Amino acid sequence: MNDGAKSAEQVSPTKEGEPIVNDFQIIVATVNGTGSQTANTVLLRALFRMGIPVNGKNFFPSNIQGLPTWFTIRLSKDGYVARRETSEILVAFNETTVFDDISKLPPGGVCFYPAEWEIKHTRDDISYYPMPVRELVKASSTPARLRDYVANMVYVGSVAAMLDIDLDEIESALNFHFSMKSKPVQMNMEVVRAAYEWALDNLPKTDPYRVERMESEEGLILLDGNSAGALGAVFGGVTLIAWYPITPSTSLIDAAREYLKDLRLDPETGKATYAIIQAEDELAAIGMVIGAGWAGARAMTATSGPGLSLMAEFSGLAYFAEVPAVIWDVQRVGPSTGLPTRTSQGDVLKAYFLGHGDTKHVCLLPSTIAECFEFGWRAFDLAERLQTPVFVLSDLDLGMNLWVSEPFAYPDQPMDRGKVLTAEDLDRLGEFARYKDVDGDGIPYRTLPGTAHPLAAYFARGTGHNEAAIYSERPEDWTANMARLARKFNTARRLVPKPIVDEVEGASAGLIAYGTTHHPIVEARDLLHSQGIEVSYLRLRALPLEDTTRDFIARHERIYVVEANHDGQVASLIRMEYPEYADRIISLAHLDGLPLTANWITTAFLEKEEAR
Amino acid sequence: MNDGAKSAEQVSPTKEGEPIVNDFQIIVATVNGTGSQTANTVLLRALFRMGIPVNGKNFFPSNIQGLPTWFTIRLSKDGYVARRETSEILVAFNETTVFDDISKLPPGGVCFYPAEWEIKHTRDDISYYPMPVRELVKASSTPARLRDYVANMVYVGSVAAMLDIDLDEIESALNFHFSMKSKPVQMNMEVVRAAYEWALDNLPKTDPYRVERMESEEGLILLDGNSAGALGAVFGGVTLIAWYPITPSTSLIDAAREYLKDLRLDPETGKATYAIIQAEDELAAIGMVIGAGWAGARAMTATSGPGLSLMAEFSGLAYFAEVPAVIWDVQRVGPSTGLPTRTSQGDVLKAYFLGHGDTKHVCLLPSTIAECFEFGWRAFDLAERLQTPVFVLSDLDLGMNLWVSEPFAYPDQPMDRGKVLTAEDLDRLGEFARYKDVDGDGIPYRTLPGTAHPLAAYFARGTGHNEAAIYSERPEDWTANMARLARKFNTARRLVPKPIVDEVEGASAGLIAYGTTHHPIVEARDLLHSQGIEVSYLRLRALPLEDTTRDFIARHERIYVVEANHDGQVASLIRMEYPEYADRIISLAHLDGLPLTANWITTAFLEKEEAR
Amino acid sequence: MATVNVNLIGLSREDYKGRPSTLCRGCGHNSIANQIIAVAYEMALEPHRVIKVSGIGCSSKSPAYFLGRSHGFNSLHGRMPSIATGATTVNNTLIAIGVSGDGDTGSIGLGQFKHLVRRNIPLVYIVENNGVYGLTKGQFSATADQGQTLKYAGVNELPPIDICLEALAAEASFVARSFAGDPAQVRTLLKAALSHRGTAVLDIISPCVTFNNHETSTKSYPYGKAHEEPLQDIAYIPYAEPIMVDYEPGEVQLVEMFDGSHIQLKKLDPESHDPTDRMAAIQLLEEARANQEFITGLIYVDENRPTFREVSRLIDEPLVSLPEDVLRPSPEALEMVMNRMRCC
Amino acid sequence: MATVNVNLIGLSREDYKGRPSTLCRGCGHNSIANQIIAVAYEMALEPHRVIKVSGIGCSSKSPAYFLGRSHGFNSLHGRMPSIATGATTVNNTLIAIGVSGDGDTGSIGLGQFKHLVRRNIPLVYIVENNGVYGLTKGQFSATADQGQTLKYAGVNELPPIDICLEALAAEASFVARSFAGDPAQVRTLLKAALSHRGTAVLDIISPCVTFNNHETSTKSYPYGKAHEEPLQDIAYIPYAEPIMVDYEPGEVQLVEMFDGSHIQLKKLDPESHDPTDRMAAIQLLEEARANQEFITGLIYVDENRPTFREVSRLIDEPLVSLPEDVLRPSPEALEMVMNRMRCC
Ligand SMILES: Cc1ncc(C[n+]2csc(CCOP(=O)(O)OP(=O)(O)O)c2C)c(N)n1
Ligand SMILES: Cc1ncc(C[n+]2csc(CCOP(=O)(O)OP(=O)(O)O)c2C)c(N)n1
Ligand code: SF4
Ligand code: SF4
Ligand SMILES: [Mg+2]
Ligand SMILES: [Mg+2]
Repeated sequence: MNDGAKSAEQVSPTKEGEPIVNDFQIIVATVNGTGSQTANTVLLRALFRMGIPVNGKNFFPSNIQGLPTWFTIRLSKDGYVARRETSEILVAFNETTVFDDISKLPPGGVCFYPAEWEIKHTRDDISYYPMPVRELVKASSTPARLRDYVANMVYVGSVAAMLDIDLDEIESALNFHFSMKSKPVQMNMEVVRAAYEWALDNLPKTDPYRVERMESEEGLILLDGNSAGALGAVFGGVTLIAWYPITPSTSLIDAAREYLKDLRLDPETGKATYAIIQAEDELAAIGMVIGAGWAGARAMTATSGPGLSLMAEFSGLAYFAEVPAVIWDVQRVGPSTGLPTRTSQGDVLKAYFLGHGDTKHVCLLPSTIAECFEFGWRAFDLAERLQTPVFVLSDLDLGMNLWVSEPFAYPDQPMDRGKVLTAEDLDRLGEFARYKDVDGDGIPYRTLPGTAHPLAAYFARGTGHNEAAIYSERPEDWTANMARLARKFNTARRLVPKPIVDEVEGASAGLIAYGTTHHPIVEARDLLHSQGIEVSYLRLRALPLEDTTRDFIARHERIYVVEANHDGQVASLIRMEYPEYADRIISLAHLDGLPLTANWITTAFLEKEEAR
Repeated sequence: MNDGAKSAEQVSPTKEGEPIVNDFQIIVATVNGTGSQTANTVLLRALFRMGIPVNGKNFFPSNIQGLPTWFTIRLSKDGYVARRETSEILVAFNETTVFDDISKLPPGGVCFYPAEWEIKHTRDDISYYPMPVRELVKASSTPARLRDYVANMVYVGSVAAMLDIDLDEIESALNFHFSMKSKPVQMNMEVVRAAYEWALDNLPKTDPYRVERMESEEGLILLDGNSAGALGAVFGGVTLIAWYPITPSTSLIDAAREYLKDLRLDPETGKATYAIIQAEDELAAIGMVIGAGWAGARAMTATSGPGLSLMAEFSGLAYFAEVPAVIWDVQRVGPSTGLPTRTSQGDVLKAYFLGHGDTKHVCLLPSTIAECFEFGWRAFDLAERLQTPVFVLSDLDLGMNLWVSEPFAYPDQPMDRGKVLTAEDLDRLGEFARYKDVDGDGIPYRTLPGTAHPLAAYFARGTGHNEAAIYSERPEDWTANMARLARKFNTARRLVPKPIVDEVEGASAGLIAYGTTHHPIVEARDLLHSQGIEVSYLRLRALPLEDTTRDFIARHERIYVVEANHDGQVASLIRMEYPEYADRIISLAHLDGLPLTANWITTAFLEKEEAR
Repeated sequence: MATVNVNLIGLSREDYKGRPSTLCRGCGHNSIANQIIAVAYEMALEPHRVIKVSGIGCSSKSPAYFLGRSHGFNSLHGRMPSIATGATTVNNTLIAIGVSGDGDTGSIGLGQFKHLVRRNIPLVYIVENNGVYGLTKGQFSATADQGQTLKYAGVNELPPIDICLEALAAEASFVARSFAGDPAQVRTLLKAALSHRGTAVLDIISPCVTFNNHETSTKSYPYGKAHEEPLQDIAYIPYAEPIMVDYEPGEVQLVEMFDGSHIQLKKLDPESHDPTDRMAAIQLLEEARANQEFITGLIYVDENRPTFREVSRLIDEPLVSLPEDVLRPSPEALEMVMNRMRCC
Repeated sequence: MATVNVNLIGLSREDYKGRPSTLCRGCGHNSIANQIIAVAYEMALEPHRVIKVSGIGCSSKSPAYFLGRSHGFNSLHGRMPSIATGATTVNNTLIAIGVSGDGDTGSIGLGQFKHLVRRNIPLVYIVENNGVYGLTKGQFSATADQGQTLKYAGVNELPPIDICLEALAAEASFVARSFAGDPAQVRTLLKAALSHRGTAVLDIISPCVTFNNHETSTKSYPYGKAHEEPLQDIAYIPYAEPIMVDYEPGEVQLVEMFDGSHIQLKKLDPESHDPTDRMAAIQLLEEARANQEFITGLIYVDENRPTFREVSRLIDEPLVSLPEDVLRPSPEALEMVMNRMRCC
């Protein structure tokens, strides 16, 4: 999980013997199912509480117990949160991968490992820190059955000692983790402290890495994107969630369930103002969402690749019958079942075109947990305004890892329920045709079932229809309706979140990225800058594309579209959409299941630039 | 169904009063479920037997009984078979549409109608031919219960009389239709003859249209594309068909059942050498095909849009686990349920990219029934050679209408079963890795279940795997496998049917089309030629694209991609694939459920050319 | 001025009609649509409170032909249950009528059907059961009798799926069977179903007049066997009158279908069958199956089983009516959540 | 040189093993995999004649862990039946073993399951039934007991789907239930299933050691209730030993599951149950359901029901073995067809 040595990745510039502070990466190698996630997030949270910009990433296998798993914690005083290929500090807690893990350490790296393994110190360019795990745990008051579990606290304590992590912050993090229940906190802290002290007493520090408190994180929050998206949905007034479990989207629904229980029970009766339905599969899940959307509720589902494929037919129905729906696709690696626990941006083209025939969808592309929150509520406004399914394309990296963010901003506008006619409206208007373009924006008016008016009813259908929603095979009706849908899609261009542009005067090359690829881009641009190379940058936040993007492309000679898939899907989309500029679009696409890195981006970029 | 008057469509150049021979179109307007299909195909077949180039198209509603339906028969001495917007001769047999039908006749047109309707002759620029339908039928020996049915024979006889269609050929056509059973032939002929004679005796001919025997059709055949495709599959050795009924693909399976019964029962036992399974839905249908393909059989399914959407997840599995499969998509109008009985080319992009993640598929694009036959067998060779699903994208127009063709050519090469290792091979090789690129073409070797060798077994899966087909989450394994699949896709480019190019020296504009859009293109080019405009033409026959297409584009300043969908799907694909030429790609896309016409294409082309 | 009969809420029968049917004349589905109109009129249902949901098929088209003043959703093949689940969960004031076919429910939609029943979604679920795929022209559906012969599809070698037994296995709270040609019984059961609290499964045998091309069907074509075959593949559909029966509880009635085949209907005698006894209901169906009989009437009912909405402990108000201030928590609530996630 | 025990065809037990299991230690699925290995060895199955097919889930992974010398196909969630149908139809010499989970079969795959059973596809169809979704971490599946509580998912309010009853309703020709912790019975039933001609449905209760976070489950964590909750959501999985039982026909056995809940197993007494009586089988399941018991043993068998291949009247030879000259008709045959279509 450390593809380090092979590339000349940036390492912090430092003089021999000088300490390296808040600018390195820790990797914890464990076996899954052993509870190391607690230890890792406690370490991460303690660092976060010390004000140090951090990002944690979990690389876990698609099984439940017994396979190798890695967790990286990047500390970056400069605030970079992208994955870094090299980790300087290894906590080797998995005997089956230990030699491989050690081999990936850079010179000067550090290896913590259980002393009882008695491994040979084959490398003389790294520091070895053996920890007497078994002894320390045995010596603690932990009951025998839980010893395996608290064993992880040994590395928490040892690492804290050697890197200078504040023990109080470790305790605070444990308190957070165990919701302030003192017994487990004490049990764990006992081991942390023992290991901490043992390390200070017994391990002479031979490495340069250490941490220092910073002020930069003041007021910030630490959360995963799935929780953020769920919270956004809750503040978007989500009313029905229908879903079918699938990694990595499941935790979005889990979080929604928790937040809803917390925030959306009726204060008087304690009853729910929302429904959550675990469907029998994804076809049913999206069907329920569409049924609820048709009936006037804000409804959503969350899924990943295989589920997205199963939603193809229903997505086309919702598009064509014009029913609002919100679909989160937390992307993992495909084709097919692929790598269920690895991240990708491989469904963009697929979601955009989901469904047979001439179907096209609005897609939102969050990069940060703040955008997960924002798009979480905004997706409903868009879906109801446009009367169409809206896809939110997150990914495993964003959804399941912990990210630092400014606190989320409360929605800056009231809920937009779109063009819904009430009985009073119908009285006033005296007529109603469900699919008529009254306003010229392609968006028709709808009525909800239950509207007490003789004019209210219409018959929703996936078959060809005229303005009155009556079945029609007339060529004119078909083309008129499709032309209106095209107008509506153009209206969507105006309504979706605009790209964010950071343009550099005189730069001839521009980067386009979206989603989590944003984070290594930020870092890559700085790296390029440090080499005197300036590139502009546009971050897409939604599909369909709109003029900002075209204009940005127009102003640059070469546009690099950076993305984490094999086929360069968004590069393809841009070429399709802007043929006049297609020849300046260069695809930098790479997918191996790990988030892209600044190193990969700069190398790929420079290679292409040099090859010109 | 006759969008005639509105456009300045080509009408045969003729002097006032001079006869117009073998160059006009008949439209029969009836109510569905009244048996008019027999009458129409008998007329069509009689004309075909007279050696006149004909094409029949059925425009039928998506229900079973009681709604308007139209049948056009185009006669073209020059051999054009595309839909023509104008029909000169109307057989008005549907009282609910008769006025609309009449209003669409061009000046000089003809209207046959049942005399008992006593309609007003509101137009003085057309010929009215009332036929005493009820009387003639009553006078015949047909039993009362069947009178409604034989009523259609009245127009067969009347039209034959007025246009000079040979009654012997009508009788031959009836014989063909009723498989030489004399009773129904006699019953129908009696009415035909009575109407024929009545018309000759009572209707003074006031129109210029007539037919004349030609020699051009000698040896040719008349068939629908679905039957042709089915026959191709039979000669391709299809072994398992699993399907779920859906218009317009059902008749492909029906035809396959008939041909298989005829040609592929074991002569000794009378038992089947093939299996046909009506599945419970499309998900199961393609699952069965993939199960059979994995086990080593040539297996196929046929479906249309909604079924295609439901096959998304399984198509991705077959792509990634590399299982041969043949999927016919007989396209109808989408999005969603759309217009189930209208034609389109709206699934091309969708089939090409079917499945989440970076999935891409080989697609064949037949234009003619001869290609339906050829691709019917060749699809299996490609699927087994490439170990991947192969989609054959036909359409309702091609699949369900009757087309004239040269007889089909017997497959010019033995069946290519691809890279399959037997027990003997394994003995010789001493090793086997399912997903290893031994030959550098990206195509690995496979073994079939049941191969009696300890090395033969492997574990097929949709999850990430290494060369030995073992589950792997290693980034290197993932990228190596995807790179091999990309190599394989490049191999596919070399193996799929090449485009057919008709290039005109010095032409600056080229047309690209595929499928049934070919037919109006042929005519449109002649029309343009007659105006002194020469355009080159490339007809795509498969995806992925290959160099012929690129080179063709490179040699022309403007490329018009003509297709029957809303979004210009293949134009988009070409822009994606050849960004260097994207700006010369102009999309001429139109979809209203009717086949494109030469008139629409030339008008659209000239508009764009003039707008330059 | 002619007087128009109106019901309790002042609506005429006309107000409950839909668009003109485009189904074949004589199709059982039309008869069922008419009974729905009659019952809705008689029960004085408020049209705006009714939703009509369906899948795809001739049967699934029929909601367009009744209750034109009610919202309808003609969705996807086999997927009506999920649409109904979504809509009724968010609006419990709606009276939901679902119409499906035997292909729609028994083949592609079997999974959704069973899971809807299991959830006891409040819905009158009508299966217009004709044993064939009407709209795609005569293939066997999963409810076709074993051994039955159709011209198009040959002999059906597979055992039929029994919609009622399937519903019972999924713990349905209301299961009834009827015959489209017995309007009185259809109306009675429809009324019962509309009064039921959860899912009411109504399996209605609904003959298809068109795919009447039984091998042995010489009767409808007096012209004799010689003509029969060729006359069939030509899409000629003779107009047919609907099949009608009238018989008493306890009786067995032999009905000739359009295709010349026969089905045996047996009307449940309320005296001898206790519809609250699940095991008895299953036994009844099993025995009927063995005797190739179709039991009609109310087979099983359990008025106590709670609906999905009830077990989900939702607020009484329909969720769609909740105002923004209920749906969107306050800024303070967000601040509270943020505080929990804060660094320091 | 150590002697290795070999079976009738000269293979050792080792030859029937698969790759090392990546399932949790103590998972019932591992135990079932071991019984499959044992039975295949004892029955001297030729590995190359066996195919292993599965859907997606912990259960569906397990074919990788047995019979490494047999072809396997780990397909899509809920879609194993269609893969099996395709493969066995074209090659009737194969012995097909399908492994699925309760989510895989009872939720997403219910339709395919029922239709496979209806077709009587020759396949040993094992449902490794744990009442939860293991691989996606502990949601209720459709077979979870009504009223059961799981930490993750709360209380299950829906009635369970009974795999055996569902199979019977679809006219299964072999239905049995067992318990992963009763290896002897599992082996016996596996042997019977492998000898059966059509679909043999084996519903095996197979405890999930990991999602053992029952509210009332204080037992596994002696540290007491106070710690229990926080210790659970941290993905720490204590190693567990498989649950094992041993009891006699006719007996009722109360088994404590990892989550502290109990299930009641009742072993069928062959003396008192006639497995060829369909109605008796249904009654048995219904009664067991009412008593919250799990009947184990052979519940129903019908050796006479023909398989899909049989009713389809296919040639005896496997279709995959047919040579090109059988598969591709001659040029003369094409000429004949062309002649029929010719103009003149
Ligand atoms: C996904 C999908 N597959 C296939 C079809 C084609 N189709 C339309 S209706 C139908 C069968 C309808 O049969 P049934 O439900 O019994 O209704 P009936 O017409 O007999 O009333 C089929 C297969 C479709 N519309 N969608
Ligand atoms: C289409 C699709 N949806 C969801 C998933 C995610 N998924 C994987 S396994 C599983 C459930 C497995 O449960 P079960 O079949 O009971 O097997 P178990 O793990 O309990 O043995 C789910 C929902 C998937 N792989 N594919
Ligand atoms: S085809 Fe059959 S089911 Fe369809 S409308 Fe006609 S009679 Fe009814
Ligand atoms: S999670 Fe449960 S079902 Fe999955 S391997 Fe572990 S114990 Fe078995
Ligand atoms: Mg039907
Ligand atoms: Mg399970």
